[in-house]
Amino acid sequence: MSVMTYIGAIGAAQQEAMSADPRVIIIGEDVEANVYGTTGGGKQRAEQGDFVQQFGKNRIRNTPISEEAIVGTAIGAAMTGLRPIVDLSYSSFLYMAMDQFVNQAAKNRYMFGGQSSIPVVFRSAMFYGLNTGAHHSDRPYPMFMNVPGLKIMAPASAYDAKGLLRSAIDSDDPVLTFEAVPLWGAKEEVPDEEYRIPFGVARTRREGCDVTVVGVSGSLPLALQAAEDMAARGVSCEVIDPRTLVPLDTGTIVRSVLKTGRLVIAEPAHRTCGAAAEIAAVVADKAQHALVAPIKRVCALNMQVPFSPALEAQIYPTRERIVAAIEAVCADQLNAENRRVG
Amino acid sequence: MSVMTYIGAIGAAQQEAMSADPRVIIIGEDVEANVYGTTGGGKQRAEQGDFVQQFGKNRIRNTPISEEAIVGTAIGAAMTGLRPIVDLSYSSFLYMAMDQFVNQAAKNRYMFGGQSSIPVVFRSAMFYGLNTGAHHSDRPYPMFMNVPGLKIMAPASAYDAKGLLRSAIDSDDPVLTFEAVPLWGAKEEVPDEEYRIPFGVARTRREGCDVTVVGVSGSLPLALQAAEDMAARGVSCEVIDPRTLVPLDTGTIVRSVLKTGRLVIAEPAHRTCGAAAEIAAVVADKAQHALVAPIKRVCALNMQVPFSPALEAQIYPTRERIVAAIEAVCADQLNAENRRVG
Amino acid sequence: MKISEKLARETLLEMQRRMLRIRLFDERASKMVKRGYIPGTVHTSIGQEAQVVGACMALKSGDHMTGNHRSHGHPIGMGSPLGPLMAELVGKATGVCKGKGGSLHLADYAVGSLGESGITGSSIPIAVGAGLSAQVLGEDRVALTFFGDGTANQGVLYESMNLASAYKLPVIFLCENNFYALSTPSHTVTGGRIVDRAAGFGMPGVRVDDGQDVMAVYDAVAEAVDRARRGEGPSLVEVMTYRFREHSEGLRINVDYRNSEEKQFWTARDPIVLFREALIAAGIATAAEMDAIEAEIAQEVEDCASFALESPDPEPSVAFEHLFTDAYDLEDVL
Amino acid sequence: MKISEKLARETLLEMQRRMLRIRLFDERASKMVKRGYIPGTVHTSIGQEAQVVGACMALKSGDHMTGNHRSHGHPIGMGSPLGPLMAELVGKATGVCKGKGGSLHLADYAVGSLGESGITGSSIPIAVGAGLSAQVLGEDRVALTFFGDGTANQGVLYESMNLASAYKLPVIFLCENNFYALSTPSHTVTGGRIVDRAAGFGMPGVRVDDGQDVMAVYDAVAEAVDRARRGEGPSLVEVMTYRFREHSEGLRINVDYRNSEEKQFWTARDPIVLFREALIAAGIATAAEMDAIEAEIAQEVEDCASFALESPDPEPSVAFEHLFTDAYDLEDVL
Ligand SMILES: Cc1ncc(C[n+]2csc(CCOP(=O)(O)OP(=O)(O)O)c2C)c(N)n1
Ligand SMILES: Cc1ncc(C[n+]2csc(CCOP(=O)(O)OP(=O)(O)O)c2C)c(N)n1
Ligand SMILES: [Mg+2]
Ligand SMILES: [Mg+2]
Repeated sequence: MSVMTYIGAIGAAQQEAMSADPRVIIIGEDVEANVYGTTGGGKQRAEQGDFVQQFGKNRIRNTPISEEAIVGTAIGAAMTGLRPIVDLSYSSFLYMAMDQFVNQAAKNRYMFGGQSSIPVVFRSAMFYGLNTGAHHSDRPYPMFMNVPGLKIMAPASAYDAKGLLRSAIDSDDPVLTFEAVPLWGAKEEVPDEEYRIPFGVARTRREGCDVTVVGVSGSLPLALQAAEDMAARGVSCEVIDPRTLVPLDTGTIVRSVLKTGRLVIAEPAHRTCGAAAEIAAVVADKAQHALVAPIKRVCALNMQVPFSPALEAQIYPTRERIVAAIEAVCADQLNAENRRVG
Repeated sequence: MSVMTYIGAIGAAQQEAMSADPRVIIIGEDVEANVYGTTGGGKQRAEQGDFVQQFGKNRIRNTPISEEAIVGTAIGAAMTGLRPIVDLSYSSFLYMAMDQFVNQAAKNRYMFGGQSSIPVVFRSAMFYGLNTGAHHSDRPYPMFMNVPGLKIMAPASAYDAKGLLRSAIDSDDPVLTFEAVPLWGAKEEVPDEEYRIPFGVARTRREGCDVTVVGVSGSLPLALQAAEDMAARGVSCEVIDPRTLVPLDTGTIVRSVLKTGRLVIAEPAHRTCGAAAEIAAVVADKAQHALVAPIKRVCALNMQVPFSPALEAQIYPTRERIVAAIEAVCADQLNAENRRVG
Repeated sequence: MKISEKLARETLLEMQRRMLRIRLFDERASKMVKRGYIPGTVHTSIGQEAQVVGACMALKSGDHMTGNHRSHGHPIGMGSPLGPLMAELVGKATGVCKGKGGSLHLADYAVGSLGESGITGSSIPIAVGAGLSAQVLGEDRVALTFFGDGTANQGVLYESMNLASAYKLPVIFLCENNFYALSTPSHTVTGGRIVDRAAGFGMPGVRVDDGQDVMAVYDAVAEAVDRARRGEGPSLVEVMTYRFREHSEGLRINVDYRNSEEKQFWTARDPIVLFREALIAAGIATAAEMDAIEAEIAQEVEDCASFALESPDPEPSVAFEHLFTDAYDLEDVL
Repeated sequence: MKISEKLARETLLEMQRRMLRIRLFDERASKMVKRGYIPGTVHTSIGQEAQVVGACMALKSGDHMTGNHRSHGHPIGMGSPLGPLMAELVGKATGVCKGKGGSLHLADYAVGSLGESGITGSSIPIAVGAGLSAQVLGEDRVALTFFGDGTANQGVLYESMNLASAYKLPVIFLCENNFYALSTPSHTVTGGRIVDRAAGFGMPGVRVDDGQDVMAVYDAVAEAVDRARRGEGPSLVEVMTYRFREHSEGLRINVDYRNSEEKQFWTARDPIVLFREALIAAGIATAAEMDAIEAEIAQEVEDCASFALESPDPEPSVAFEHLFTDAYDLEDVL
């Protein structure tokens, strides 16, 4: 085992995949210079040089600023023999290539009756909460969840990031990654040998019996902190990280709610039609009979992102907002606990 | 009162607005030739000629096939004195201009601290269920619901289409219309005098006490038919048309569920992260205590749209699928009814 | 018309065959739409056969092609068999895309056809990607993409041209300039000439003024293909042509956006008639031989229509296949 | 450098003032980022002042401008007061966007600045829209949009150029070619020359080879503006210039993508020094007068920094304003 940062894990997964398969290439703006830190050599950089030195300019491709053409080109290349990893940098830039995502990546195989397969990974990172203003802070994964045919990963830790990215690169279908920049520096123990984490399998980060708390991406660590706070107050939270949003492991979530009877969902995307809405809707269908309290969502407010640090923090889920939501659905236990303690 | 088709109502609303305000212009591909039938003169065509004859080429603007530039140009024009109606034809073409919708239309006013207002209407029509294949059949409104700053209307009848479109053109904020082409020919009585329907006010199309059925856009008439079927079987459905998706009149829906205890939502968009998910999530929060049955969604399957008529019909909600969902949540009453009848 | 001396007789006759296939297939499809056998609508390439076939015949096996909504000619030009194409238009299980694509979304990977696109412009970068994979993998193949004059105003084309040019990819951008985008005359919405846009993106631009001359189209595209194969990068070829029919079958536009002199001028320049006469004049084939070819193709088209009509509908469950390559939970779908 | 005889002395001095404002504002902002007073990062226009000011001064009151991520120079060039700009960078209530925009998203409608854009290319069609409203409403104004050489590879630019050209809109497309997009040398990702792209879209393209010469930029843009005002349509002006600093403040790129000879060549051509010398040589102002101007601007920048730092933070509730123009239910938001 070694300790790795989330961003280091992404670089390491890319390096392993590039070494394993000559059809894997990396294409994107400024990938040669490794501006975003994921196309360097990780630990081995000193010995092996950066990705350009290791893999050559034929496989590490700087592009013009042309997101739509980059995405379309990667799709076409994937249909004809390559396995591209496209580095789109900020998730906010995905809009530029929306047509290619929806009409080509997602529909191609289906519409041509299975003739094509499209093994391509579109990496992007959500730079939110970092005072970069409205244009650079988006967390647009819910849009893509509404498009059948795209797989989506949104890891919340280094271990998951590395294992899921390897599976994504192995996949013969288009995969979008939504990385959480606020977690880029977070460290975790990671096996030294290569490993893969399957899509569609949630990770239960903490077991509990009073309330199920689902945390997506950057909201997962906050959910764990909130669970800690609540444990001190006698409320036992089960914290689940879905890890992949398409496919979504609804089974694990539903089973948990059948046990706890309560659900809080936290995520960094806007509330309306977000992943939390989907999870709430699934549970309100499959586990309604077990619910003993309202389902609470703790999402980014339905607002654009203001620049000023005096304003921005209000927009996203916080440990406190998650605690408040848990309090709201566990009012009974808390009252009982208060009586016991008081 | 006169009887009008849904598409006729749209044309009529445009004509009224163009006559009332010289700042209103129509811009889009092939709008001069009125290919899609909404820039003709409606009933008055014979007397007054088509829109080009009535309003001139300065205000009826054919464009190149350049959705991104068209949308951006309309936004810029709206910021500087015009009130454009952009005819984007198929809703499937919106993806081409995604950056302009999200990063300019939705964010501009917010990010510049209220300096701009952007009175622009983006019209598009959902041509689904008409065997046009995967590229032309999309119902992508949920994506836009996830973007704060865009208003969205999705009328299900001629009366609503006309009144909402007038309000949309009056609005100083960007509005997207999602018109249901399967309803273009549907007729309704419409007042002869000008009228406007406010955004954010649902229309209860049928009152009932056993189950609330929300029908979005083209699914609304199917919901009404299903309600009819269920009435014959002793189940009383309250059928609600939200009419606008942003703002969404959750109050009317929640109040109805507080009364009925049951909820079925039907919509033509894909299920994951759709409008139905949002409505389900709101109700599972605000009316959970009143729910006596699971919330059921009847949406387009999470699949792309196949071309063959032998395949396509399976994808969208039908009267039968809505009936089945109502049956599922009203199993108790139906059993009681069966016992009574039987 | 000058018949190229470089081309074998069989190749020349195959050109005429493919043009005839497009013509008769599209005429047939048009009838089948009107009679309700084909759902939706179709966009024919009638009148534009020389432009399509001249371009496709300049490619060789292993090369790739992407197309647009005017979609039948392209795969036919690449040599795709007619039966599965027509069955696709009708929506049958035997369709080239199993009935899931339809007229707008034909693809036949077996002949290098990577897909037509209902969304104009959307398939252009796909061809650039085929060029990129050829370059990275060191494979000797090129990719050609067809788009219209209207689509030449979509930004993705210039992003694609620039990317292909910067990387020197083996790609041919082929603009089918039929002077109109639906009801909109090109010159009213287009600044400058399309062919002149190539230079600013660092590639040659060639305009074929007589796109009804299949030899002229072939020569221009063959030169661009040679250049691409030599590793010298992409080219833009603009071909001036005309569609003889309405934008799509059944569409009625009340505005007279194409006047009758113009229509007459162009229909008098029928590419199939012109090539037939040129072949006969050059002594490549006799009138009787050409008649025989026409009869042969007419039969092929008859057969493809029968095949399509007699084929079974797809099983309903086919709607739930091909979303992903691996097995998925139908719960997630239904 | 040749000083234009058409320009009044006061205009010439105002040019130098605006260049100085940009330089000193950006130097100050850069320091404030490093010390943590400005959150996030900023992109300076240091070295590119002539290109910015030459263009803005060719506009007049009532005209519109949109810009990009290299964002402070543009509104300063349009004459926006410095205090609210700096307060915006710091995120204060007195910011020109009330603290909601930040460095990347400055806008000052009072001087015709319709907004900078963090998304490259995104604000280009906004300027076309300002041109369209001018044309439809018959108002005598033009719109100019700034974008970089890297952004010149985004499709939206060509859609916008084409639309403006087809409609003959009063728009100036101004490419700030500083030879790099972040770490990427322009020539490695660009096919052809940007200026040459104008012709294919039916508009004049002019390249200012010495973009450090504010007179040369002014002349080229003024001609494009005249043309636009005469109703003859848009122009593309490409200005060759250089950024003296890193892409954004604090960014460290480990690759040596700009060598030191190149840097030296350009920093020797400091536009502010060149113009100062030219003004003195032409007898427009004395060295002492120029010194006084420099001191005046230095004080302005001092004052704007104090104003920014002393201003209050925005009230938290400001985060919930300006989503829509009409009242909305906070329930929908929270
Ligand atoms: C992105 C997009 N915008 C608009 C359309 C609608 N549309 C289909 S074909 C067409 C005209 C295309 O003109 P051109 O590219 O010249 O091709 P042609 O039909 O003349 O062969 C239009 C506007 C579309 N399919 N996709
Ligand atoms: C759509 C989009 N893609 C990528 C970026 C990231 N980005 C910001 S500035 C920049 C380089 C821009 O280069 P250029 O247009 O030449 O302007 P310069 O910075 O040189 O002034 C890039 C790639 C972005 N902001 N928006
Ligand atoms: Mg055309
Ligand atoms: Mg640059």
